Amino acid sequence: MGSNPTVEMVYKRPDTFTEVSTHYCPGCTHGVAHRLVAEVLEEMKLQDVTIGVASVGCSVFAYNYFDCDFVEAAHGRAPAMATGIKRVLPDRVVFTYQGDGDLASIGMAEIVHAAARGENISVIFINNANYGMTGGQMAPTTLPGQKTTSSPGGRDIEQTGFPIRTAEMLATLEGAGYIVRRSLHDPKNIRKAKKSIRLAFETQVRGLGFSMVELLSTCPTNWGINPVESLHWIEERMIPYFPIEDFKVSASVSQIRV
Amino acid sequence: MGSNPTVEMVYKRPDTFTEVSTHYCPGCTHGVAHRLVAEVLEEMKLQDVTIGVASVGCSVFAYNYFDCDFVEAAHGRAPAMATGIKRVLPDRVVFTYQGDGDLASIGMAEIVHAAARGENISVIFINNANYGMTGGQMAPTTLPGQKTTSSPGGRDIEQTGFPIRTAEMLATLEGAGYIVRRSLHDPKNIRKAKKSIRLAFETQVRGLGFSMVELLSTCPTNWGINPVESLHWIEERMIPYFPIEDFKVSASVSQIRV
Amino acid sequence: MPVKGWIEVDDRYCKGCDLCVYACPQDVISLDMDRLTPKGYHPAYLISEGCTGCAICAIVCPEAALTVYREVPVKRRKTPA
Amino acid sequence: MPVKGWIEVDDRYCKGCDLCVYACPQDVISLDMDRLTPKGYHPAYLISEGCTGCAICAIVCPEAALTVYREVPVKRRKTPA
Amino acid sequence: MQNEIVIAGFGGQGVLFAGQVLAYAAMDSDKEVTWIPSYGPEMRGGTANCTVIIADEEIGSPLVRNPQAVIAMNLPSLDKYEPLIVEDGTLIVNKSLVNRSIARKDLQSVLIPANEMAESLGDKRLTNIIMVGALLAQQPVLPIDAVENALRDHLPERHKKLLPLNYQALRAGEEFVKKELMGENI
Amino acid sequence: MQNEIVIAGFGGQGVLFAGQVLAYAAMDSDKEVTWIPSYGPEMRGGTANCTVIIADEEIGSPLVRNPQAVIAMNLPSLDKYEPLIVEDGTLIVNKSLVNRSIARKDLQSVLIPANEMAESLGDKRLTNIIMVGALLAQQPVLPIDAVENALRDHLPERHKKLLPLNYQALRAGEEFVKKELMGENI
Amino acid sequence: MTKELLKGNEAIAEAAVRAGLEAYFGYPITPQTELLEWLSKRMPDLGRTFLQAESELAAINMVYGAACTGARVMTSSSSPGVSLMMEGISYIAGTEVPVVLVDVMRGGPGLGNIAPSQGDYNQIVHGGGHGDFRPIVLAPASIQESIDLTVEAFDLADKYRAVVVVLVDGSIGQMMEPAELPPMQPLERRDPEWAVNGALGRDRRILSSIYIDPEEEEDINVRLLKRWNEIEANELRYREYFMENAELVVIGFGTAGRVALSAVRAAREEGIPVGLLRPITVSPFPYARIKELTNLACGMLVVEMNSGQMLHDVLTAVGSKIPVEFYGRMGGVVPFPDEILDEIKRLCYEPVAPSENPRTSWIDRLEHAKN
Amino acid sequence: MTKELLKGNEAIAEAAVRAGLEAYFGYPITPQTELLEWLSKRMPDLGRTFLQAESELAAINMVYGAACTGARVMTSSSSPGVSLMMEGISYIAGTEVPVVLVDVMRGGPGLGNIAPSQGDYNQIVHGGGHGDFRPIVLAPASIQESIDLTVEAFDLADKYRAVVVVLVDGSIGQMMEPAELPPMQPLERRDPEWAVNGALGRDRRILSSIYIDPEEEEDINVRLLKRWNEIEANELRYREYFMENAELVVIGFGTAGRVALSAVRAAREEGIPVGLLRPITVSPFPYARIKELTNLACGMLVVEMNSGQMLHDVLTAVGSKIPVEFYGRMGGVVPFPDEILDEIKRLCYEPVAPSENPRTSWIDRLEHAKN
Ligand SMILES: Cc1ncc(C[n+]2csc(CCOP(=O)(O)OP(=O)(O)O)c2C)c(N)n1
Ligand SMILES: Cc1ncc(C[n+]2csc(CCOP(=O)(O)OP(=O)(O)O)c2C)c(N)n1
Ligand code: SF4
Ligand code: SF4
Ligand code: SF4
Ligand code: SF4
Repeated sequence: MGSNPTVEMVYKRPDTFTEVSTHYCPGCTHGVAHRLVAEVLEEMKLQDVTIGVASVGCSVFAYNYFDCDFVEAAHGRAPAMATGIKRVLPDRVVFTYQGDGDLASIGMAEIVHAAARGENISVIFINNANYGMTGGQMAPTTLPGQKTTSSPGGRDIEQTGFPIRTAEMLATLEGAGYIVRRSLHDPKNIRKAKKSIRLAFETQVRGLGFSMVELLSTCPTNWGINPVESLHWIEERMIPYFPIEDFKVSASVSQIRV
Repeated sequence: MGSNPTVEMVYKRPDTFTEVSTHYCPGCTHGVAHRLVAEVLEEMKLQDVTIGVASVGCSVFAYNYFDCDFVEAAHGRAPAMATGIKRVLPDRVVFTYQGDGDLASIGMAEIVHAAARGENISVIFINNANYGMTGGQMAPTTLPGQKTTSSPGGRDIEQTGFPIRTAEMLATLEGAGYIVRRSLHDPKNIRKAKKSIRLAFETQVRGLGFSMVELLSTCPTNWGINPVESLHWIEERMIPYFPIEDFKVSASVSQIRV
Repeated sequence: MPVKGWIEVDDRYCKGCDLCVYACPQDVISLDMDRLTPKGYHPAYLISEGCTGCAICAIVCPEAALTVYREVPVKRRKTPA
Repeated sequence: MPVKGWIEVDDRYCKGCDLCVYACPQDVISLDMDRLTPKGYHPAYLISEGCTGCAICAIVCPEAALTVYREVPVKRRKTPA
Repeated sequence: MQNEIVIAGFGGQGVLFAGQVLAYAAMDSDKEVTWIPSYGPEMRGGTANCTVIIADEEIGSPLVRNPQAVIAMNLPSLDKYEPLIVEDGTLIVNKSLVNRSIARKDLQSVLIPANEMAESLGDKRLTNIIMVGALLAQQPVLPIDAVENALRDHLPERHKKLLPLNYQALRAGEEFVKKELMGENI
Repeated sequence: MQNEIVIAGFGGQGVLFAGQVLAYAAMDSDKEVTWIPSYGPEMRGGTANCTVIIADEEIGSPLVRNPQAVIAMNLPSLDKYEPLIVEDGTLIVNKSLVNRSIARKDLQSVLIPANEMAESLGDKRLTNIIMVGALLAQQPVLPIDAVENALRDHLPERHKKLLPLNYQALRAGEEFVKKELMGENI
Repeated sequence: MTKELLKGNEAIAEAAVRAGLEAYFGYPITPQTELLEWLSKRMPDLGRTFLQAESELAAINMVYGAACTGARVMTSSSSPGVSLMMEGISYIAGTEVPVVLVDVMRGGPGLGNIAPSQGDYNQIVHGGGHGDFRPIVLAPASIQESIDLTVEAFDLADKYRAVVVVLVDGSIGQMMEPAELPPMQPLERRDPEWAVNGALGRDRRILSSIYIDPEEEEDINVRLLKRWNEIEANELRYREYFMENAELVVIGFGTAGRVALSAVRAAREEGIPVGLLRPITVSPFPYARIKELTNLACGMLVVEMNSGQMLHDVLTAVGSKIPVEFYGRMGGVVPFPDEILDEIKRLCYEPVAPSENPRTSWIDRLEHAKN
Repeated sequence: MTKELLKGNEAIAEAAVRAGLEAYFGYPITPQTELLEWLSKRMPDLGRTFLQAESELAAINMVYGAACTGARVMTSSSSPGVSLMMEGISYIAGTEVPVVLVDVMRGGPGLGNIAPSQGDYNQIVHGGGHGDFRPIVLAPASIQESIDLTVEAFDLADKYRAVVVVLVDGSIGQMMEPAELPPMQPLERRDPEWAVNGALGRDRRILSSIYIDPEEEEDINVRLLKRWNEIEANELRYREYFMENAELVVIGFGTAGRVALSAVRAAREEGIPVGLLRPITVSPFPYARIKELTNLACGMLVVEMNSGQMLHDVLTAVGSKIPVEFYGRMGGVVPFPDEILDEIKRLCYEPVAPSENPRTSWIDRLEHAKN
């Protein structure tokens, strides 16, 4: 039995991306996170109603890559800025894209209160266990013993405590509708991550409150290992401390089928 | 069988208190919290090695009442200031005394990070469901529907979310050695509260990490009811939302016998 | 026969908040409507016999205004039968 | 006979990070050491037959530099027996 | 021409409202007026003062060191303000809470048992208005009916039923002083 | 008297270290010296430049618009700096990564196949030192042995074993230029 | 046109509402709190946005976000809270979006107290926030002026895409005066060509304060400076009293200005030829007018409720042409008219050396007066 | 005495260590980060306190607390981070405890960029933080000076119980120069009479910035002002170059000052009679010396890496006596010597009207130059 084949395009760069090459280091999974958000915006046709809030970190230039309206927040204040936008434009979709220094260190008060208020925004939270942009200093997510440029002897938990499990902590707040942790270290997990980003935006579109997807992401440059080794580092070092789980899926969010 | 009686003093004002009348409104249980801390400092003979950190709130003048060294922090920053002191004087006992606006609103980042670092300080956290000093505005702890001067229609959870259960949230952090909630609304609970304050200081003295006692406290003036009714209000309104529980008692802390 | 006790109220601190009055299990504390403290409050005082020196009033007092005393019977050594 | 597929790599975006190379289940992607992209990287390329168009490379690509194609056999309508 | 009135007492005596009533009356009489609560160290409770300035031209400072008239609702207020009043100024004292006579002889002063009068009118809360009535009798900075209208228009809703009583209080204060001036209150 | 040298290339070519070696040598020869990496828009990767100024008197600006000498490690650097060099200035170009000749005729310029030479010495990382040697031959801002001592004293520990090779590289660069000047490199 | 007896904080809040305030974000602080409390009732009643932020830091960044949508937005605070807004204000200025900030100043530094002060002049007019930008600063001295300038603040903010500060002290916040409120402006949804509100049917827009290329950042700075020159040319406001043939000129803004008015009036009644200049915009500052006055007057007296912050600007304008003296009260103390009157008299009788630093001599006098 | 080739940020950090730094609290930010990184290794090795704070806000309040114990403490940041410290700085000033702050300035406003700038001059010298207080501000122009002034900063902070700021721009932070580090000072535990460190065998002590009674707060303000007069009298520092018979005086601090030096030297070589004044303390500011110079020179040129912030202070000193012109680059652009040389020449040939605002003409020239 023969068959004369036709060609199908299995994957193409989403239209919600601009034709700009990113400034990210080769193999940095910030790029994967960007792509997933772009794909979700495209699938949900949200491009024209979405306002992104870039934060201060390596993703500071995120606004260059997404083909939708964008603002750039002060370090750590993206949730406050997003709140200001969402409150005056409740029918728009507002998301922040923040690193772990931005969200879990300087911006801790703003993220906790945005979640507590049940602020109807979506947060993409990149956990790469260090401050990338400034050259790899210790972050609240840096692992015990991990060497960084500001913990040259390795993170000393006696002096600086244990890493903060942000998703777990925020999940204790009533206002949170959807809070999960995902990872970008292999295709299976990337697929899961995309599904969760989709759910986060669905949560917002349905007005079901605060949503956040924490993504374990690589920083080959500052980790000092190559991009492929970095994926293993996530799997072997990060995931044991930062489990890939759903921490808060409110009753109404759990109804959503995508 | 007769007996010729002698006189015993069952209770007297602790020496760790100065001979200054407080500025608190009549019946405000800030005073009870002060007394308990003073009693614990006396029992543990810590007066000479203790440095208190007052915060900005009705307790802003706390330094007038305790007969030990004291500093006055900026609004919300008491944990940071206490950290600065404790790091250079690790053998001193350092405690902060903060209201719910101070600790759970503007000071959220500082308290979360002090707890996450396992900063070896003790925090007395007064939860009176509003901002007392500035005239009874809404606090992160204000109950749903509760009328305050900045939520005249009653706290609208749609707009401002649910109250933050601070103790529960901070208990998710590794660095926390001892975190409990107590209440000051009746003798039994006051006794429990004192025991917990004692434990908090014991935790610090033994270097077992961050300790915090959240205390449900009255604000008759801004609640607009008399001191006695205020006690009932704690029992009937606050406790159902803010349960009196131990949220974190680390293994080593649970060994402590007082 | 119950233990005998009594309280002293320090007028410099008492603010007549009523908490001790409400807490006293023997109902022997009241606010003195005929007196004003230097700060202008009606202070608490012991209205009658019956205080057992349980110090519950002191435990609830926000101003540490109370001192509580109690008579303790001195046990006599039993004489052998 | 497995489905036939192929990829296109956009040199404007590819940074030669090796992630697709490592991810490709068929091991048919490699970095082209003889070519440099405008940004100065060795871009990925399809080294041989055997790509199934599974698009796993595209899923891991941080730069959205890949387009993936596949041949689909057109099913012929069954003729009644 | 400018009138400066300080009303002082402790919280709960209606000091601030008494001042506002004067301010409303002045406004309705097309005068320039300022009302300002005075700042003291204490953040709550304790003493409560306000300064009301009534003038024909733009008012500069809302506060003055030496007011022309003072209503002292209690002893501390009397002690604080008696020395500050301008020479030959006016001083209205709530006799009910003051156990001393007035030291300065230059002042036009009245001691009035406002608490007792208020209670005899049936409501302690009228004390402040009685004092205002007395002030206006002693120093007619404003026509008394302007103050009546101010009360009518600005008494908090929940107290509207007390309006007639307030009128009475105002007149009572006025009467008392008039009699006093005629030397009848002996 | 002041010498201004710009060393430009892309990250990984040892541009910043080459500049520091000159700076150390200058310091050890009791000269005034400044070393400054130049700021570009890009926060990481891409091009890397530094400016070294060597002088006898206190140095003012650590940056100059028109340097006296430039070491261009790649084409973009050549394109950027060739026009900026002072008249009759010095230009050392890494021929290995440059496919064009030098446009300006006034310059004292050398094209040197540094990559190939480095590889023939057995280590690509020596390219930068070869270029330094060439510069010193072309414009003797510092005695070459001062640079050798600088290498000896300041080569990062982990590279100490490469010291002899670095000496060779320095001399190789110097030799190449000397020959060039004598027209021998044909 | 009916006047009402209005409290400063509430008058400013209601004026903002009527000027079309769409969103307010703020945090309680004495002596500004009544403003927030008023809006906590008013805004929801009107279906507009009121949100008590978790801090001033959050408030200024919420306002920043809301402003990026083109909405009319405002926040308010008092000195310590305003200090926390400095980074945000710099971002807003760098992003060129319109924001109105009300600062009801209190005594400092630090926690200080809650009494009226003008100690934020420098922070607001000159220094606050990193980088080169200048906010427009309006300094009303009465409740009516507070209302009028609040309304104007929004128009100026929109016109120049700038931060506009309404700078008052605690006594104006707490004081009551008869004043007339403006009519309610209908809310129209603004969509300025720069607003970020969803790229529906248009190219996407970006609002940010990053210009990673210094040359580009410099262009922005130049644009801001040229806009500032326009502002200086068009928006200068001040008021003069008794200036005809004045030989001594008193200069003061806000409450200090109106206290000075009492003193100047009293002095005139005694036949002393003194006038008053009250800057209404302290930024832009009436440099030119003050320079002019140096040709008419033979001396100046600057009065402030701080240690002489505006004094610096007056000195810049005066140069060394005529002597300038200073009288200030600090830490929450409001001067009485008689203090200023005494200063005026002193200046008329004892001559002052233009050279010496006015602050030094003042401090001696003040200390002497206090003991 | 051996010199080493040192990078600015690291030199400052090591100088602080040797000056007896007991505790450092800070947060990463370019172009200051190497300073923090250096201390993250050094301090623990020496058994001293290094802590990376969760933010600049936390850092300044940690430093505040540590300073209250009498310890030698420091924090450092760059422009946006420094803006976040304003409330804390005001508290520290109001509490009168010694703190050293290093500000490595970058281009702004807002997020701006990471290139060198002097845009924080106003925020640090004049305005930052509410209330009346003045920090001592040291502005080194070389690595050696950065080291020496950092050491001095600690002594000045202790001496005056004040905030001392070491104000440099990113290029000084990144540059390397030969310099000599001071010897290691032994750490002695300080116990000044005001320090809060446990009331063992003494009466308790309180450190706070509240003075709820305005009169009392005013007394504090007076005390701070009198202390400031002392500082102005004792701690003024500046350096002059080629000043003999200079007809034109160039004024610039930090990097702008040393770039100007190149230009002035070049001008002198061409026989142009120009000198340079480089303020080393920008607060206190050399008002008197500049006033003096107006008697010798016939014109001044202020050079800054901002829009003319120090210019304001120079104008205050000069009055209208001689013309003052301005040349600045902004947003992270560092001027080259030739730009300043051109300005010097222009001033020698075309005369300038003293009246006009120097900023306006400069902006026109700059714009013209850029296009
Ligand atoms: C107020 C302020 N403080 C500090 C900085 C410097 N800074 C820029 S990015 C960054 C950390 C970014 O790390 P993270 O949020 O983890 O994002 P990543 O770069 O790792 O993606 C810091 C501290 C700043 N720009 N502003
Ligand atoms: C930066 C700053 N913002 C706001 C204030 C005003 N303020 C003083 S106390 C207070 C709230 C206190 O409430 P809480 O912490 O609950 O303590 P309580 O008075 O209820 O005991 C506020 C907002 C301030 N002093 N500083
Ligand atoms: S520094 Fe790290 S996080 Fe930043 S772009 Fe490079 S790899 Fe990614
Ligand atoms: S206002 Fe409330 S919290 Fe404050 S003292 Fe009074 S009762 Fe206590
Ligand atoms: S509880 Fe204390 S303060 Fe209250 S009435 Fe009793 S004695 Fe007085
Ligand atoms: S994953 Fe993408 S960027 Fe990386 S090599 Fe493959 S195609 Fe290039």
